[in-house]
Amino acid sequence: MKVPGYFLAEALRNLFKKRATILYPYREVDKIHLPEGFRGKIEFDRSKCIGCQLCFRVCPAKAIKMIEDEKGKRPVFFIYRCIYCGQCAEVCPTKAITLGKAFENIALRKEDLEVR
Amino acid sequence: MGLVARLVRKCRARSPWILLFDTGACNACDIEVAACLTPRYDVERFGTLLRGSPRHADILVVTGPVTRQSRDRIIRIYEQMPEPKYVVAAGTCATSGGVYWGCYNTYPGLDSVIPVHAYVSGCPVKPEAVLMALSILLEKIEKVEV
Amino acid sequence: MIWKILEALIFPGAVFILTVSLFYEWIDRKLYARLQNRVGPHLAGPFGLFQPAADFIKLLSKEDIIPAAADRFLFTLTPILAPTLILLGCMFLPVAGLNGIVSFNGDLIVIIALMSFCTITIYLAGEGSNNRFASIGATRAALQLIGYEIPLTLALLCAAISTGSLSLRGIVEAQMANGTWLIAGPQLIGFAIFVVASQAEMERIPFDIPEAEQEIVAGWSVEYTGRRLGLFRLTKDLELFLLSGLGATLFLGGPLGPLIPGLEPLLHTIYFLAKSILVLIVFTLVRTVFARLRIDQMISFSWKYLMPLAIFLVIITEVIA
Amino acid sequence: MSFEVPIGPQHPIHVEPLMLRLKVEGELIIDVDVDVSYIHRGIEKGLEVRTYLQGLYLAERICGICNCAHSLCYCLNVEQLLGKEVPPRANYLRIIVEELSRIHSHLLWIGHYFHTLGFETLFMYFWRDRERIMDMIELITGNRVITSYNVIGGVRRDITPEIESKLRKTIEYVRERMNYYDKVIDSEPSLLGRLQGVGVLKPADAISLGTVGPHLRASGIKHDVRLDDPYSGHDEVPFNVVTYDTCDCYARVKVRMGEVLESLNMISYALDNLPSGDYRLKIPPFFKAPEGESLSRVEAPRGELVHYSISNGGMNPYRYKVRTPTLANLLSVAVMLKSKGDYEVYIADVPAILGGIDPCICCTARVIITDEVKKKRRVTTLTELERYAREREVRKS
Ligand code: SF4
Ligand code: SF4
Ligand code: SF4
Ligand code: SF4
Ligand code: SF4
Ligand code: SF4
Ligand code: SF4
Ligand code: SF4
Repeated sequence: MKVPGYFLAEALRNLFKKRATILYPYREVDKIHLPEGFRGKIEFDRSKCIGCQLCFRVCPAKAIKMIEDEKGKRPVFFIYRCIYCGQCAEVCPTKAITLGKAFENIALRKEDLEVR
Repeated sequence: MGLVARLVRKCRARSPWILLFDTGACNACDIEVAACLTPRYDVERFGTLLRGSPRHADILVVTGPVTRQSRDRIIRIYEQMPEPKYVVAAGTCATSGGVYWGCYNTYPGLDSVIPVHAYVSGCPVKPEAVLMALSILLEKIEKVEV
Repeated sequence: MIWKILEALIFPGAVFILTVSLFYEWIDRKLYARLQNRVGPHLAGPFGLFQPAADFIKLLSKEDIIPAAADRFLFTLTPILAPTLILLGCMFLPVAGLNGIVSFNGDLIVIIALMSFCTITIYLAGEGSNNRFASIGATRAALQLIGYEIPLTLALLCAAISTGSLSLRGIVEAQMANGTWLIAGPQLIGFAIFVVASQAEMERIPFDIPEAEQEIVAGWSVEYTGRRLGLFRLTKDLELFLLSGLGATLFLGGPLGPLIPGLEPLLHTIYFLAKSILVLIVFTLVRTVFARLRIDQMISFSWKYLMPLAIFLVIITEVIA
Repeated sequence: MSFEVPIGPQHPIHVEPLMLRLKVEGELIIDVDVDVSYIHRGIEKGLEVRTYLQGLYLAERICGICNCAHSLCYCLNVEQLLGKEVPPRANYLRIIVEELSRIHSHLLWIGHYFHTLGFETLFMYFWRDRERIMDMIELITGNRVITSYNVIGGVRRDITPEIESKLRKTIEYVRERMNYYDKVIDSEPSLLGRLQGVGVLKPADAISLGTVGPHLRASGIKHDVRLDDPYSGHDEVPFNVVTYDTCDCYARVKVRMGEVLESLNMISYALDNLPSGDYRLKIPPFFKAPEGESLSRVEAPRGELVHYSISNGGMNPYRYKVRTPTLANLLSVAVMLKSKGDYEVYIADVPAILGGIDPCICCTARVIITDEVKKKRRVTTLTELERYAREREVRKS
């Protein structure tokens, strides 16, 4: 059956339903879908790291560089290179790396995304 | 700032028309930016319209690492856009080339080709992050020249 | 005299018309968004009311580029000509009383002619930019004109025949004398034809063929930037006002309604705007629920269905009148 | 009078750069030339300089929409090389996520397709409902699009009862919506006018042009890797192969609508019959694959996807080759787009026909180097490419 404008009823019905939009930036932040286990920006716990370099060696995006600080070797993460795969967190023997929930990794200058 | 200049700046910040260009992305960032148009995110709230012609656009949203083939294209599109124009690099690829290191056909990031005004890292970027990036950029446009 | 000039410039003339047509664009966009379960513009001013104005001012302030390949003369002329033509057409609408700012016997014909001129201007604008997409868009605009022009004219003429007058004032007066609006009666068909043909005139879905974004980028306007583009967008808004106003005048009794002495111009304006917004809502609904036709489908649709319907209507109207 | 219309590489039909050179007469298309090289990134070469583990993430990013199919195909390939068998529970979990991403891909495509046909409202509704599926993918895998769910030796995470109940609710919601949209598609004349009889591809042509996936099934041919060469436990989960024999764009929409419903059923079945046990083999991050070659096939949302690899016993593949569905389907576009005899194609049909194969170019790009100075195009040879790749490596380090 061909009915021109078949969709009209549904469209009108939706006029009176609640909007599907989340008024996101700044407002309705709590309505964003951010489940447990979301892979966001890396969180790194310096005290746990033993400097084994495993994370550096597996990273598929070359987002990790090893540097020396006063306590020895440690990784630094270039967020602008990171692809949020979670491989480093998975491989780290001491769980020094976790993926947090920060997903708005925005910067007007690239350097701001450089080292965490 | 004069009154007129303030008004103009305000209007610019309230009416950013975007042009989406894919310089070799894996599609994921593309569809996430496209998802911004749809009911849940509705980027038209900012007054944004997605335009097809670079001549109509104010903000160029680029996804993907720049490939050799698309390099000249992106430069041409950038030049076709009328001033003032802004560029958003959406996704890890566009900010730095990301996972495509060692692939012979890509450049390390969009800023090696054209100036970039905002970087959004993410693989792919979450649509909310694109919205946030836009609104940060717009705030900047309203207050100072980026 | 001064009074007359003020009338033409401010109320209900150019300034008023421009403001209202920007407002109409807002209604259109907002309603469209709500029908799609979205919010639509909401940051520019309260509820995004100033969105069209912001767009316009932004476009005015942008860099102005004339492509090297383009025809400079056409590129300069057409963006000015198009809104002027439509604005002129709007001057005939009886907004604040039974008379438009200009009003004479046969002004309906003039409006129709002005709209056709505008389409021709758009054709020139597309051809003048010397771009392949633009010229396809321009050709399509011209082809489309052939498709909808005659049914539109016939539908408008039927309203004229059934009231026995070719002027907007005459048609409104006849509706006042009858006590019913034209839409109640056989002219309902005329209204339907009018709505469909206006969508084509305004290049909106399902007839946004000349600027079909997904096929030919932005169609005839592809090369226009900055203030030139702004003026073309303004033309679209003015067309929205002109056509919804025309529909309201011809079929819904225009500025008619219960009056309170002393407040006539104000009440007339309110009635007129309310009715034309109703027509506008119909326009928006149409654009929400259809897919775009192909140019050949559009033409065959208009010759297969619209034309016979319009001719049929002419016959009925003649018989009744 | 005929002239050439370039569609692309930046064109609103498709965000991805694809170049179609159309020769048109008025609105009629008489010839067409397809160039898909704009996003060639050199992934196949890139895979050769990565370890197997790192390669997984690159293979996943051959394409974001089919990422699940690509990573699955890659994993199957490497598992074959290693001679490992994943636990049964992993197979079922893989199916769930694979089918979820098929649904998301189909909904995305149908919505986008209507957008190209100018039916904005339906586009909005399809994408609105697709968000539910995206939420589910995000819930299960941790990211909306790039799932990183399949790993060599199984899957990354398990499904909890809480996720399961949410998933079931979503399935019901989406199923109900799909049934409604099915009615809309069959009722709206302006839409049917753009779909029916457009871009007809006869079954014989479809086979000889080597089309795959829903595109082939819309030409009435029952072919589906999940049925013909079951992988990853697909032989245990029953489903119907949806075919349609009108061979036009209408059939392509309907086949995908049908497949969404099928996928929903498959997910329900997989949830009901989820085997218990381990979901992942322990495989160290660095390993050498034994010498040999391996070929794996997966039914990606757009059709058959083939990965082929050669190993010489090292830490990384010696050669890696990908044959993606859109590449197979693009050939048929060039044929469908040409008007011949009583078969007419208009410019306005380009989005309908091109869109009909669900083109996404990013996995499809092959090397054609355009020499900007000499205005010549040529196809590079393997040795040239290798030199190119090495130079680049040297320059980087
Ligand atoms: S999440 Fe992935 S890309 Fe990011 S640093 Fe870790 S391993 Fe590298
Ligand atoms: S893998 Fe963990 S412990 Fe080892 S270097 Fe990285 S962060 Fe430190
Ligand atoms: S950043 Fe990630 S998701 Fe986005 S285009 Fe690049 S690889 Fe794809
Ligand atoms: S053809 Fe596709 S997969 Fe192969 S290198 Fe090019 S972009 Fe990568
Ligand atoms: S170059 Fe020759 S040997 Fe090497 S993969 Fe190709 S066909 Fe085989
Ligand atoms: S690439 Fe070689 S093997 Fe593959 S289809 Fe073409 S000719 Fe045959
Ligand atoms: S066909 Fe290719 S580009 Fe398209 S979604 Fe699948 S893998 Fe990605
Ligand atoms: S032809 Fe060979 S070398 Fe060239 S992209 Fe394809 S697989 Fe790579």
